[in-house]
Amino acid sequence: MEETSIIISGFGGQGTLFAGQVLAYASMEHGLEVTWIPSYGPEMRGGTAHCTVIVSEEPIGSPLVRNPDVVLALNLPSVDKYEDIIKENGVLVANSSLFNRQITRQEINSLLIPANKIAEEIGMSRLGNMIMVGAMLAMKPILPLDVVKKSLEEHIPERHK
Amino acid sequence: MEETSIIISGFGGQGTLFAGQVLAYASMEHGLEVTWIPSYGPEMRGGTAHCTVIVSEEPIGSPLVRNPDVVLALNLPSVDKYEDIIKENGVLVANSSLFNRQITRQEINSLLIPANKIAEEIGMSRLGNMIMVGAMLAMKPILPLDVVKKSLEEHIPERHK
Amino acid sequence: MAVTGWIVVDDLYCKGCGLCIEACPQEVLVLDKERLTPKGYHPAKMTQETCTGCGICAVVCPDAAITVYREKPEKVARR
Amino acid sequence: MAVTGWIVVDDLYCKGCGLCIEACPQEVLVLDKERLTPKGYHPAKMTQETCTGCGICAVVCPDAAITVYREKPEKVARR
Amino acid sequence: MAKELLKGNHAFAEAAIRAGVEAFYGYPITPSTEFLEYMSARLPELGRAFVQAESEVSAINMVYGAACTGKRVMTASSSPGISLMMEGISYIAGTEVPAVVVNVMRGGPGLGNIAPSQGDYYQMIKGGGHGDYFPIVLAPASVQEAIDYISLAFDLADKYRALVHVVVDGNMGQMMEPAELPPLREIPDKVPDWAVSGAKDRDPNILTSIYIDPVDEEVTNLRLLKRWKEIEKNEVIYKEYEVEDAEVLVIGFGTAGRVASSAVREAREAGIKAGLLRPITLAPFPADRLRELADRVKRILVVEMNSGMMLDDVLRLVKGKVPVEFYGRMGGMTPLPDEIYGEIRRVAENKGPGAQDPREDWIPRLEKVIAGEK
Amino acid sequence: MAKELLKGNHAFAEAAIRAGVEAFYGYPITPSTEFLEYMSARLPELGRAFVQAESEVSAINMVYGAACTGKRVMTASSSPGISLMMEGISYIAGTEVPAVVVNVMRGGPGLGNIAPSQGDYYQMIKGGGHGDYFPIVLAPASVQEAIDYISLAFDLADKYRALVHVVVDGNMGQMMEPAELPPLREIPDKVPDWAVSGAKDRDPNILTSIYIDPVDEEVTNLRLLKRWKEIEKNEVIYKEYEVEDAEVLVIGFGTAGRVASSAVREAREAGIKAGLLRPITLAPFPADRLRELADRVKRILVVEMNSGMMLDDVLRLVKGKVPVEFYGRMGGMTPLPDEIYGEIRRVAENKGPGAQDPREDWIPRLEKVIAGEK
Amino acid sequence: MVATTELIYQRPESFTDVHTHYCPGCTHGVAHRLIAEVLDEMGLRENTIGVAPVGCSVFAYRYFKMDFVEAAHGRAPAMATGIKRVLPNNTVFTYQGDGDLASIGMAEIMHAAARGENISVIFINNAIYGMTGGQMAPTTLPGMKTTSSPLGRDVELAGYPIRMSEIISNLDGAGYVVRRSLHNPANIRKAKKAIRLAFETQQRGLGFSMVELLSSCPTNWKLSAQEALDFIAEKMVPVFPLGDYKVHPTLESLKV
Amino acid sequence: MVATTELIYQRPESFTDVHTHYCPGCTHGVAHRLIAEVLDEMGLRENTIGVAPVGCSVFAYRYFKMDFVEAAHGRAPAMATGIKRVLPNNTVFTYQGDGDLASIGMAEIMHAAARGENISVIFINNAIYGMTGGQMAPTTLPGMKTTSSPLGRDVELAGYPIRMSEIISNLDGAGYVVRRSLHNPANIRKAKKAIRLAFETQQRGLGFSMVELLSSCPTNWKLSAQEALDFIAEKMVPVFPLGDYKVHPTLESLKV
Ligand SMILES: Cc1ncc(C[n+]2csc(CCOP(=O)(O)OP(=O)(O)O)c2C)c(N)n1
Ligand SMILES: Cc1ncc(C[n+]2csc(CCOP(=O)(O)OP(=O)(O)O)c2C)c(N)n1
Ligand code: SF4
Ligand code: SF4
Ligand code: SF4
Ligand code: SF4
Repeated sequence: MEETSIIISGFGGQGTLFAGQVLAYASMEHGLEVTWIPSYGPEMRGGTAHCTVIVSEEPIGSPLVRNPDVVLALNLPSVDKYEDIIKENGVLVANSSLFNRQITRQEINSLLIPANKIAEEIGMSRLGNMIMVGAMLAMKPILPLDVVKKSLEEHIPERHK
Repeated sequence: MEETSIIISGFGGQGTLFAGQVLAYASMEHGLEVTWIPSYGPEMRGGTAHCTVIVSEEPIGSPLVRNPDVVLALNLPSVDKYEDIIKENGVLVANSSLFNRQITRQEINSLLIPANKIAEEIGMSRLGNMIMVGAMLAMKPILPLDVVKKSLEEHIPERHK
Repeated sequence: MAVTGWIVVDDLYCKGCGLCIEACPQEVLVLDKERLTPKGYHPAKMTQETCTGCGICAVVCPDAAITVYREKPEKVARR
Repeated sequence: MAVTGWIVVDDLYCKGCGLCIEACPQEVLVLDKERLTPKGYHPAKMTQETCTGCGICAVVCPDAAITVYREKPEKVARR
Repeated sequence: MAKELLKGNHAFAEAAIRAGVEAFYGYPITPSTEFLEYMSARLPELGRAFVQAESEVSAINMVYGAACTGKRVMTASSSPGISLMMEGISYIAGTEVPAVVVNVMRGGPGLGNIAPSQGDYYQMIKGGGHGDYFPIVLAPASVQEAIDYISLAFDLADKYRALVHVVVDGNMGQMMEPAELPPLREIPDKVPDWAVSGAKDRDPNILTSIYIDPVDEEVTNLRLLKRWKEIEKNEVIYKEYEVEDAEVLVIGFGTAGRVASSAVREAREAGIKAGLLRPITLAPFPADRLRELADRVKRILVVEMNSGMMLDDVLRLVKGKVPVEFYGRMGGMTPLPDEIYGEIRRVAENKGPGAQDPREDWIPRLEKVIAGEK
Repeated sequence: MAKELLKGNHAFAEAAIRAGVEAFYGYPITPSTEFLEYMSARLPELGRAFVQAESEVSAINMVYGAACTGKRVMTASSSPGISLMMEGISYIAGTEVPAVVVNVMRGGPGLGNIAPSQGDYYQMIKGGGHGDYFPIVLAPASVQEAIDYISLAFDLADKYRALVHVVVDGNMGQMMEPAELPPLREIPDKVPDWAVSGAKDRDPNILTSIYIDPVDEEVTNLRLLKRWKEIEKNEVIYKEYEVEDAEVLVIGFGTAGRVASSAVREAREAGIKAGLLRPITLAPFPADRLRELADRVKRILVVEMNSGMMLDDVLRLVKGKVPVEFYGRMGGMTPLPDEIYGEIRRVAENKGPGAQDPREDWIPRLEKVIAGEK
Repeated sequence: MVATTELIYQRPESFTDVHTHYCPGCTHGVAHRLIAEVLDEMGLRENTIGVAPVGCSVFAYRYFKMDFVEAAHGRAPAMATGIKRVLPNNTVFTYQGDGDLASIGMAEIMHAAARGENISVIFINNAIYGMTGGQMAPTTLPGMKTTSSPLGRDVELAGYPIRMSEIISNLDGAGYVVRRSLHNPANIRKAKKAIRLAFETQQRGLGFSMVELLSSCPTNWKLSAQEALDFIAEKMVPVFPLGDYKVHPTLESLKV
Repeated sequence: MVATTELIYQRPESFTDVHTHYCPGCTHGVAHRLIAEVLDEMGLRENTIGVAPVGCSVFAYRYFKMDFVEAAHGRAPAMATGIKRVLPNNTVFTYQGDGDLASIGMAEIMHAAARGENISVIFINNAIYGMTGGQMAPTTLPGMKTTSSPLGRDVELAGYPIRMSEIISNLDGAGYVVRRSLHNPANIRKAKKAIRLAFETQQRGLGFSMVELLSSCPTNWKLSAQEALDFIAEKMVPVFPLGDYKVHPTLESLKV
């Protein structure tokens, strides 16, 4: 498997950074090289937070990417921001709970899932972010699901259990 | 006349810097190039104060000199410090009021005068420094005496008149 | 006749912090859960007619989002 | 018999500032105009025998130049 | 120990702790704040010293004080905070006491922003403080390297009674990577003989940077300079990729150098003979190695996250043997692999002599890039 | 006006007053203190602003404030004080407001001493502050030059909304020379349109150095860089002596350059074809002129009162065309004409290739000199 | 009978139309509003130059419709001094947080007050570093948890809260120094009056003026907007007593 | 009857044999002597680390027979903090002039006191900058002529003298803060007692201690040594009242 670049983006409170960390931990456990880098700065600035995760079998040069292979967009601004820059044949997973518009780019593989709704249904309203990760893995199996599950369980903050 | 370098050195209170300034003013009035540079730093450090005056017909490069043409030594430490570095055939004028030893170097023109004593005799005890300058000019007439007199009168602080 | 007043909350500024709601002595304010401001907040809105136009909500609003009006009875000037 | 004292002024430190002279209640100190210290000051010195060894001079001396002694009468212990 | 997924600033701080740092004095500033926050939790529980100083001016002078005791001490800050430390840094250098200063660089000048940058190269390498002094400057490019070289920083500081700067950019401080931490070192209880500790059964130790007689100061300057020459001989560190047969030599440090390695790989895949020299000691600079390579390669491309600072050192050392070109991003922008790859291609094909100042050709190119990104 | 015998620091201050400085904010430090003392007497009587600040940190930020009003403002200090100004200086540069900073350099690093030095070259020229900025740096070598170039400093500051440093050493601040002061200039009462003065009948003016979005910061950095390139084109100043047929080119600035002129004269008298290039703008450096001369001369000798800082710039520009040698005194020592003359003789006879780092040959020579002076 | 509509309150003239970046419920906004209202009432907008600090209020200049400069962290009083000395007829004020004013800027504020600079200082005491994510401030309460005092401020190691108003009132150059709070309508009204008096002090050349405002930081205190106001009333006021610490005699007579 | 010789006073152990560079009659020397005497009496010489300032006392380390460091101008309290935190069992003191402590070092002294650092500060208030040749200090008296206030300190432009002891006594971290004078034997004795108490404060871990000493600068005041002492008594004491500004309860009971 060659290098895969993933951007996860959403509102401050949606756990985008955490979702990326779960993937990073899982990749490490799975013996892969990985980098995780957030958009940083005073949270209070509000707006969207995002992180970039790069997973690879070789040592990773750039922790940043211009055209990601995969984007998890947890809100509309994120869809607007990233839809156009996803790599050809890349993957876009978008959270349709927070908007209702179509994905215009055709040559990318896009999936709309009502992550918030699903999360509430299974009684874990805070885990919309992980629903998205799951959906992504289904489309692009860069990691075994159970490895990701395991790292989620190990790293989820007490208060969210 | 080519460049003449003069060092005037003595205790803090002896007016060594002022004597140098009088020479500098006079040189300027007389249409010569001149630089005056003091040993600077917190007076309170005590010890000796000295200044270097360079007089010349051409623009002056270095305001400092290693082997001066002329030295006015107002106290013993100054004689000790400068006797050896005066240029060959240079001039040393020393204030014998504050010490009694011979000048060892023979090939320089040295003059011992009891400047303090003379100054007191003529009732200007503060002007020992100028007595020395006068003596120097007698030995090395780089400036007309009256020009120096004039600049002395113009620049002497009120309280010393 | 009781003096009555009303307020206008500007969506551009309101962040739905709720301080006006806590402060209002008439308890006529709530957050509008139906609506989102352009910045993504549920803005404050009036629920009843009993606002006195006292302006306390405006005094506590950190975002100067509230404009307060009051209706005052008045005699018609004679010709 | 009056207690008597004396002081020793160390030329290495004394700067002839004269503060001890002003401070001495017995007025037994002066600057020694005859002598210059290695640093070129006229040091303080005692002029009379009436020093009580009170140590005030040492208290005011900025240069810790003064050592103060006092002579004390004393009975000879019996064998 | 096994690898853990570590956040840059936390890893740097823990690495310092493992290396035996006994005191951290600092002041919060993005993007280095987590460094201080981590220390505020860890050091007290280890019974070591932590003080959130009232300012960076105070912080560096606290460091100065602790350094005089011979204990391992450090501070960490970011660009504006580092500027406030310049007087203290010059004092530390002038007093010849060991200390480690970490600069997590951000965009400047002035308040600028909190994004990653390499714009403090001059300040850190040439001495932003007054007078003649020579800090050792380490520029790691991954969390693991940072861990390793922060330990080294303390060893070098002690070995040469020197000031050691570790410079990283905001990316490094904020990113997470798998890395391995060394075991916790024993803290040696013997005090260096020059340190202050109370003059018991020995003559007093005086630590000062004042040499009021210029003759003494000159001797001191000379001592510092000769020590620096020693350091230049002994302590140069750099990493290389594919330089053996390289025709285009890319030179970059820290994140810029790391990103460049992706671009070099891409270039090789495209059949371009590119290689990378990534200095880890920016001071002492790998001068001899660069001179050797300059005799072999056809062209050099310097990549930085500033307006061309290390570039000056490269130009000085290459002495015009081969054309040197420059590509930089500024103000908190990080160049991406495709940009650098594009530059490598361009340089590989360029047969021109190269401008007197490589920045002259670069400015219009960068303007295009910026326009393109808008 | 006729020549007067003027003391450096006083002349500099009066020159600034004649040039229309409306505010001086500073803090005492030897050897620049007379500058502040003079201002404390003159400015109030002219109804202009003088504040003895609580520190250099505060002083430079007062300067920053006044600079934002578009009025002519300055400070003067010496090495350690300048180090404390580095953050403020970077802010001034980043906000693009005009200001003049005079550094009367003394021996360092650290507290060092109060004797004349040129050890702050890096700090003043390369930017001792954080981030990418480019101060203009003027280095006069006589009281008259200082008077002339301090006036120029204000004009350049206004012309480019730039930070201008004037660097002299302690000798210059303390010496007296005959010199002529210009007449007192009218203070223009029109406010620059970018300055803050109260937003009456216009949109508010905002002056800041924060560009939180790296894209904006990069554009700002680029603007500063391009402005600098303009300055490099327009504002280079230098003096030359006997360079026409020179085989040995001596390069030195300030007092070192001035002393060198005596040595060059001596050398010429002794039949040695020596010449002197004395940069007055250290930044922008007379690069083109140096390149031309490097094509003509046989050897170059750089003379400084530091451990070899301008030397690096010379090496970068000469690109190995001719051997470059170095002679420096440090720590407050001023080289004397005979020393430099001796060096010129030596260099004139030396046919060797010259070391990679000229300082390597110089260190042992300096050690001999020091031993000899003891 | 007809009825007329009376405008009781509207957004001040001295504000721009920009949505602030402050967190919901943060009383930085209230402090901003009061300043704007006072400058409106005194008709000073076009004459005023503001000095923004480094802190959450770093962008204050976006929200006030007047000339503004952005100071280095802690140096606002020095910058304001530099401005006021060359523009004595302009109204100059600084707006500073507690890290800015009481920590890194301690020397600058003390000396501006000692010099009696005719500037007005609005000092936002929220007991924490907001912008950088909640580190300890000199004003942090004993035992209070912050990101740089994770176990709560240990006074043995990290020292005690600094009461700036009390301290600055010791300086002869200070003309008006008071502490107010923003935690409820009554106190907000008092705060506004104080801000008015601070600017009156400057107008009359009575020296340095400072209004310390106890302010909330819901985000870093990890409280709701309303809980944060209660925290001020219950926890902060006891440590930072509200009151007048220095009032120039001329002001006492003043009716505003 | 025989008589025995009693040694009433001799130069303290804690002094070296070096002639000081201070001007004749400068009471820096008295302050030095008192510190040395106290350290002798407490047997602390071998345990003490001194921090010299930048000022006339820059060379203090030449005169004390103990470990010493030389701080940057104004930063002695920060440097002392850095030392004390890693060597808590050593006695650490700073010696600072009024320019050093009250001007450039204002932030460092205030925060060292606020943190309750267990260090002792000897603060020499001579109302002027001695080392640099007599410029105005924050403590310069109104109307007093200095080389940077040639017409006398104009309080309108240059502000008012700062009374550091009063100010620092407001900080909860301070355990002992007093002002004494060196102008006559009685006051010198009181000053010594205060210095003793400052070091006792540190020994007992009672927090920050500072002794402010009114001291003479004959050279820059342009007075004789004795006139300078009279100047302290007549001109300085009224502006800087002698007294105890903060005394930790534990100390009151202490007999020294
Ligand atoms: C020299 C310098 N040091 C540190 C910082 C980082 N910094 C920015 S704001 C701030 C403190 C903010 O706290 P405060 O002043 O209380 O204002 P608030 O954000 O709470 O309103 C710090 C430490 C900086 N920008 N510059
Ligand atoms: C950063 C810095 N600024 C200024 C100076 C110059 N300087 C040395 S001592 C001093 C003030 C001395 O006055 P004070 O602290 O009152 O001590 P005193 O000499 O009166 O004993 C100054 C301004 C310096 N050395 N470093
Ligand atoms: S007080 Fe001390 S220094 Fe002064 S004269 Fe007396 S002994 Fe000498
Ligand atoms: S001990 Fe007392 S009496 Fe004797 S000299 Fe000293 S002060 Fe005078
Ligand atoms: S972080 Fe705190 S102070 Fe800053 S805006 Fe948010 S609530 Fe206000
Ligand atoms: S200058 Fe003043 S303070 Fe300094 S040593 Fe002389 S008298 Fe004392």
